[in-house]
Amino acid sequence: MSSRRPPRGEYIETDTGNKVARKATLVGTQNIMLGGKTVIQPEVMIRGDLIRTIQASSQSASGAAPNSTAVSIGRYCFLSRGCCLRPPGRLYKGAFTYMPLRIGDHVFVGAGSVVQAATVGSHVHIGAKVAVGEFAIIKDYVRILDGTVVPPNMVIPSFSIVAGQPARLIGEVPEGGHEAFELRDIYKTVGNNPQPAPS
Amino acid sequence: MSAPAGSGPLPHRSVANIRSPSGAGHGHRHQSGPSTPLRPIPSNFGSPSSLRADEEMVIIEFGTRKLHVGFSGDPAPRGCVWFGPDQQRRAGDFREWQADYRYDWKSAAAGGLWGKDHELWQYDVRGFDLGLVGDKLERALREAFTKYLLIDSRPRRMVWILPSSLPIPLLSAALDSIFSRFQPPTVSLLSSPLALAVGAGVRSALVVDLGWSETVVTSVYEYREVDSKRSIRGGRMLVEQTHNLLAKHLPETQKGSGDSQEHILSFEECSDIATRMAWCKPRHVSGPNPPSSDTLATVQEQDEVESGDRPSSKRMGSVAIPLKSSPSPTSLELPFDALAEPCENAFFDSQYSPASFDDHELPLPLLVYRSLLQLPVDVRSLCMSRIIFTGGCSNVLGLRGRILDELSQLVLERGWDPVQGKGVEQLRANSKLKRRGPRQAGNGPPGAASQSDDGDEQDGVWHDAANTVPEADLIEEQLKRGTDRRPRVEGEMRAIESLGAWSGASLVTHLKAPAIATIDREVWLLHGAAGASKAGDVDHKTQRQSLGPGGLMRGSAAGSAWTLGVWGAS
Amino acid sequence: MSSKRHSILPPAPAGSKPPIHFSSSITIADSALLTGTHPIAIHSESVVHPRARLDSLAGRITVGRRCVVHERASLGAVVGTSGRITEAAVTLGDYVIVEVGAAIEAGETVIGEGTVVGVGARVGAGAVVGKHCTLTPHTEIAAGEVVPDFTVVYSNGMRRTDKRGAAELRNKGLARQIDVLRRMIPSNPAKFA
Amino acid sequence: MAAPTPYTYIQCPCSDVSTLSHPSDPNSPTGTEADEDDRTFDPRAPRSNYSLYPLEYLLYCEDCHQIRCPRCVAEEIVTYYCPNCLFEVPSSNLKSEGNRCTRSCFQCPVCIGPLAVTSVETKPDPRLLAPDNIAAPHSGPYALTCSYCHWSSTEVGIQFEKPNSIHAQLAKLRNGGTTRLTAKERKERRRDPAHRSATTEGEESGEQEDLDLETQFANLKAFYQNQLADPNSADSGLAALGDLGFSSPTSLSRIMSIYTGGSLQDKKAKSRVGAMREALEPDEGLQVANLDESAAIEQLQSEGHDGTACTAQRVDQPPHLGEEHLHGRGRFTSELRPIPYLLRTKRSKRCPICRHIISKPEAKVQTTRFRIRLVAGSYIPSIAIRPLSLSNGGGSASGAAAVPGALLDPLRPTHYLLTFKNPIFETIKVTLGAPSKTPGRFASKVTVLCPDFEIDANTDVWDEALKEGGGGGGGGGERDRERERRRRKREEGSQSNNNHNQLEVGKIWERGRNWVSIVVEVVPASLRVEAGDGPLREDEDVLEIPMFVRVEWEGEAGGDEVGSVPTRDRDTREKRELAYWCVLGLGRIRQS
Repeated sequence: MSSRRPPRGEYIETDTGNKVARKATLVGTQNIMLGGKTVIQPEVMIRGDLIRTIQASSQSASGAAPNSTAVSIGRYCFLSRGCCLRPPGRLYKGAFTYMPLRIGDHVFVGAGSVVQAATVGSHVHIGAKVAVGEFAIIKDYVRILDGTVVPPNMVIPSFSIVAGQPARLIGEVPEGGHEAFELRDIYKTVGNNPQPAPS
Repeated sequence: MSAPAGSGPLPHRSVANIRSPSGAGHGHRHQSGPSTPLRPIPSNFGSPSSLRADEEMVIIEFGTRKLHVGFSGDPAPRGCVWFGPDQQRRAGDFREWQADYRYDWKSAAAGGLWGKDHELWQYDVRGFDLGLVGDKLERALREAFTKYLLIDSRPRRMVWILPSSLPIPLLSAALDSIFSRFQPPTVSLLSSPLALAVGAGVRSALVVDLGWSETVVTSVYEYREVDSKRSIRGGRMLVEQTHNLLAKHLPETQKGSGDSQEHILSFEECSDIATRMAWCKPRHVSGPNPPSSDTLATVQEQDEVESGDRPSSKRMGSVAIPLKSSPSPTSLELPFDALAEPCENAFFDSQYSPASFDDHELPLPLLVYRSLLQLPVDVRSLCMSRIIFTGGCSNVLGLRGRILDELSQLVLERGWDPVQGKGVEQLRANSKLKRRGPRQAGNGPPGAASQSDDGDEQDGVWHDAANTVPEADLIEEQLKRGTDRRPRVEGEMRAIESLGAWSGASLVTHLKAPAIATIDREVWLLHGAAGASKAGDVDHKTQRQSLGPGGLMRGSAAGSAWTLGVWGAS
Repeated sequence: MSSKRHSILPPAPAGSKPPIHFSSSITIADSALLTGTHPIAIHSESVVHPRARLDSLAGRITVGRRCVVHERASLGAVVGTSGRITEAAVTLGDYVIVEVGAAIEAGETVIGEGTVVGVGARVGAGAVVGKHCTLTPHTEIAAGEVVPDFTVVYSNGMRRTDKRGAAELRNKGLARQIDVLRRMIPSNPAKFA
Repeated sequence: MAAPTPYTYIQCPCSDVSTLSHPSDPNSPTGTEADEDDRTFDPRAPRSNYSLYPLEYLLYCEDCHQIRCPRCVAEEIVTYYCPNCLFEVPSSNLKSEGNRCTRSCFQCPVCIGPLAVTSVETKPDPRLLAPDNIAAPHSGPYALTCSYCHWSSTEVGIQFEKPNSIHAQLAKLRNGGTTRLTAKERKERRRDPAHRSATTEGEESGEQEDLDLETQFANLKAFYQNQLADPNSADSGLAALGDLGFSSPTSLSRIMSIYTGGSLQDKKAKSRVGAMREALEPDEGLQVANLDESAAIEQLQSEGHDGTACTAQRVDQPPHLGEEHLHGRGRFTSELRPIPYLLRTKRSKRCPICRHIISKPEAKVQTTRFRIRLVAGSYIPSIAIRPLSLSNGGGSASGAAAVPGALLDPLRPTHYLLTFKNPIFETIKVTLGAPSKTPGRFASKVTVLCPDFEIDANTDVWDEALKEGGGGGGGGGERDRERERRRRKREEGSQSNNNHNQLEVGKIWERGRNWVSIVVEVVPASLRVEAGDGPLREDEDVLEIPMFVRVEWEGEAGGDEVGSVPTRDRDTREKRELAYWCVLGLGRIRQS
């Protein structure tokens, strides 16, 4: 991580309140957008280098192009230890290209999960050891239980609870369950001077 | 959760409003005037199309292991909900989906409960929590409503298709739960054999229901259940047998504790294998061509003959069956023939002499034969050529053919009775004589039913067959004079396909014929099963008569005579 | 669970730089980890993503032509019972994709041509996976197991045969993907020499 | 999820056995007291699983001041939509088109994953090729392929000309690719006499295919209808209808006549009988069964176990109208068909008693907002459970319990901290009642040290939340202060617990703005199974405490309107009370 701050503590805390673990691997940081107040735990990996190549013959692979965002993450997201975010790739008009991965606010990604979705909405809980296949579309208020394999191109509508290999709808998020997706509190529990979780 | 909730949110759902327009509605639909008060039928299901539009009738077919649910008028149910352990968990309990979760079937199966958690109910209601039946039913129905029917909880009239042998405590438990939780204005009860007959387009039939907990043979004559016999040889036994087969072939190392009672494999796995792999050998033929072929050839494809005497030697080779629930996962190599054993043991037990069986465990061919034997001649001749196989086990490959085959063999060996026997011979000998079939069989002997009911053998029937009443002919004449002069198929052994009880009921309700019994929500909540005019003490015929009022009942105020139909009797 | 072992990779014996045989046309991120003592061979046009781990401690590692080894995939990760097998190689045929966090344990383990080892899947020591197989994410192939060609392993170990016959096309697609990756991933073979 | 402890479940009063119209049979095999008297409620009685809900599943009616659970709300459907293409489906379509997506959304019959339309010509790997580009260069034929298990509709011999409106195309296709006539086409076919004779010949040669379900149903329906409307019928169709009707007195009398010498016979009955006859041929819906399944048996032998569909796959299959009447339909994997996505719904919920809406989502499929959402969580106190570590005497035991998820030692007294948080803006009085011994086979001792207490109103936290500028949980700063306070307390506790001043009966452990913590002492039972009874059942090792909670407070008279912020001005007060059973799952007991 490139940061001017004097190294102190396990996390680098940016001006926008992001807490990025020093042990996290962010490749191609210039193509990774963080919305703020997002926690990135150690051993998290984000592949910002896999940017969109519009033309097969395009030279924009340098990634210098300003508009080329590979991974964008909203506010109050929580990327647990060892998870991996990477843009999905596919053949397009005969050529291979990666497409950006967009993640909304209050998205929790469990430990050891791999996310290659096209979009992940807001208030989404992705459990531990989940594999989200390429170009999956996950809407808001979705809960993905641990160990789920979301197949490529799957669309998961709002308020779904999915699980299984491959993922299938196993329930709906009840009306009273919306607040549980809030990640403000857990945001406070990590960082260089963490506070204990509220009971 | 109580009455105020149920009392229809929408005024037009109230009984009075439904009934009065309905009469008119029919007036329009059929160019004749409104029906005489004597004929209450339309008021039962009839409702102005306007009303139908916004409120379909929900038809539910009850099975021991699953519910079929859909709308009246559809050719098939919209959804099917199975009962299982996963359904019996608390809301929000998704453990079954956790990677590390393994359903502990052994503890669930302990105490002879192997597979019981996949059943809605057991017919033996002793020491059985009826409230639980209600709960299971409610949850299953909710799932069906939200997942398949996509309807909300506004009150809808329901039609239930039930096995006619359903014990009344179970029925009333079900009614309690549904009436208090779903507020259907009415629930109409239909017996599955009748629905099946309608679903096959016949008025009489011999319904062989190869069900889960038992096999029931019901003879339906002119839309009436004349007689019904049952045997415990059903799906459960088949699965048990499958388990025993697999357990037998497991290597010793896998057997675990020598306790023969306890199961080595999970019910889920065994039932899965049973439905996938179980098949039934054709009757192994001794001597010349099975005469059955001749009987059937007239109606059926010649294949029947082949299936009759195909050399079973062809069945070689073995099948690999993966087992996960065994102590250590393994794959079992079984000779293909072995997979026919469970079916053999469960339904035939041919190694024992017919005499050695109790009435409740008759092998199926014998069961069918007996029930045919007990029928009066005319009824029998109709039924034997309208055999409907249904129930889960009718899917076992070859089973239906085998049963029919053995049945015809039995008939050949024993005949119905001397005279009838000859008649059959002649029929076989000379196809021209077939014309005689109908007329002869048509002669309904009086009192045959009563005779046949007290299970006494050919003798009784034979006597009746002798003195036939001419008057019965009139009906046949009527038939002849009717639109269609083709005679009814009679006296031949013949199996026909039914759309199934659910579709049959869908037809019935669509045609707005009355159900056997219709129960009003208010009345039920007031009186419960006690409110029904007990038909228990009266025999079939008079009981059916009591259905007249039964038909009326819906319109009538609380307290008037109404019944639970056949179920009242059990 | 496979995922357990790939989330906490076994520590690589420090220091030892394995002898390498790289084709000139390969792409290997310099954050890839190559450890062990036995030789590591990577054939033409194959791509090794950042943080991929190739550990030849137990035996030689051979990566065929036009393979893609994704980040955190681990080839030849030392098995619990390491040392038991004297020569414990890992061999990938051509056009093999080893997805993110997949682990292929050492021990004469073979992955056939055109096979995809899904995200977080684990192939046990000495397993032989046939050609054009698909191991869906989190699949476990037990040590020594043999998976016939064109097998799809899905939903916790269920198996079926891939009847699409899309091998050609897939390989073409893979080639295109590699074209792109070569431009994206700064390659630094020299580092490992 | 229930698996990880601790957890809290609440029983909606509507499911209280005593309130149900007909209480269940007392001598249930489970032998629980639950049914005998509804005072102590057994969470392990099989019925309990149907009445217990996590707090978030419960709603609340502000007018009846009562909890509402999924079982006791009246639902109304707001929107129908396809979960795959997220298109809204007008309710009118449901009657005609049925309950599944009729566009091109299908699930894999093998693995239930989503199917993508791909061109067969250049069989592309779905993994590399997204569905939205198939339209691009190459043209048909197309197939449905699964990007997870790589199943392809070509495996069952199904291909499509067009990449869109697959549903319509599929309806005309049988597995194996043979086209199937729609009901309409069949009719025309039948009318055409030449064709008819052809088919009859066909029948002789046995090649005439059986009716498929749909057609048989249509034929039967038509047959019955024109039987009923038959002009020869002496009486109106209705009468004949009556005859079709089981149990109609007339048909009954006729039947009687056969058995009782026709005393009841009347002319009309007979004439009507004439009107109704049976279906006699396929066109009328009669289908003679072909019992020869030898072919299928051969197939079963050749294809073996792998060639057959497993239970789950068969269950997921939609009803098979297209196929001819075939027993054991969908037995082979070659008979599986792509599964059109079942539609889903958005539902609003009403209180069944007062008919007020208590939950109403916005109609648009894509929005997640709710117009009304009265969740129980904002009306009844939440209960948080935390093991309490006291390093006294058996410190090791309770210390172990302090680690969440750790096993409880049998017969080792352990303490738990129950924290009740008051969500409403009035002070509430809470009264707890718990049996001294948990019901069920393994009775653990339970002592609630402080069974009744008051919790202050929620007001301050609300302001905090507003400052925080966020809906939902909010109140961070407040929480921190509480946490500080609690940590301090804990320290004090651990120091001063030699003279148990914290564990005094009747004393609450600690209190905050709108919350109170009390201590519960449990002595877990030993799980030793007696020789007689069966093995340990699933979850029988979880220590579950049934607890009866009574909440009393004073609120404004008259139900305050839609939710969140009730008016502070307190004019007329009225006493309110809410009482319900809940279940506290503390943890699993170590099996000796």
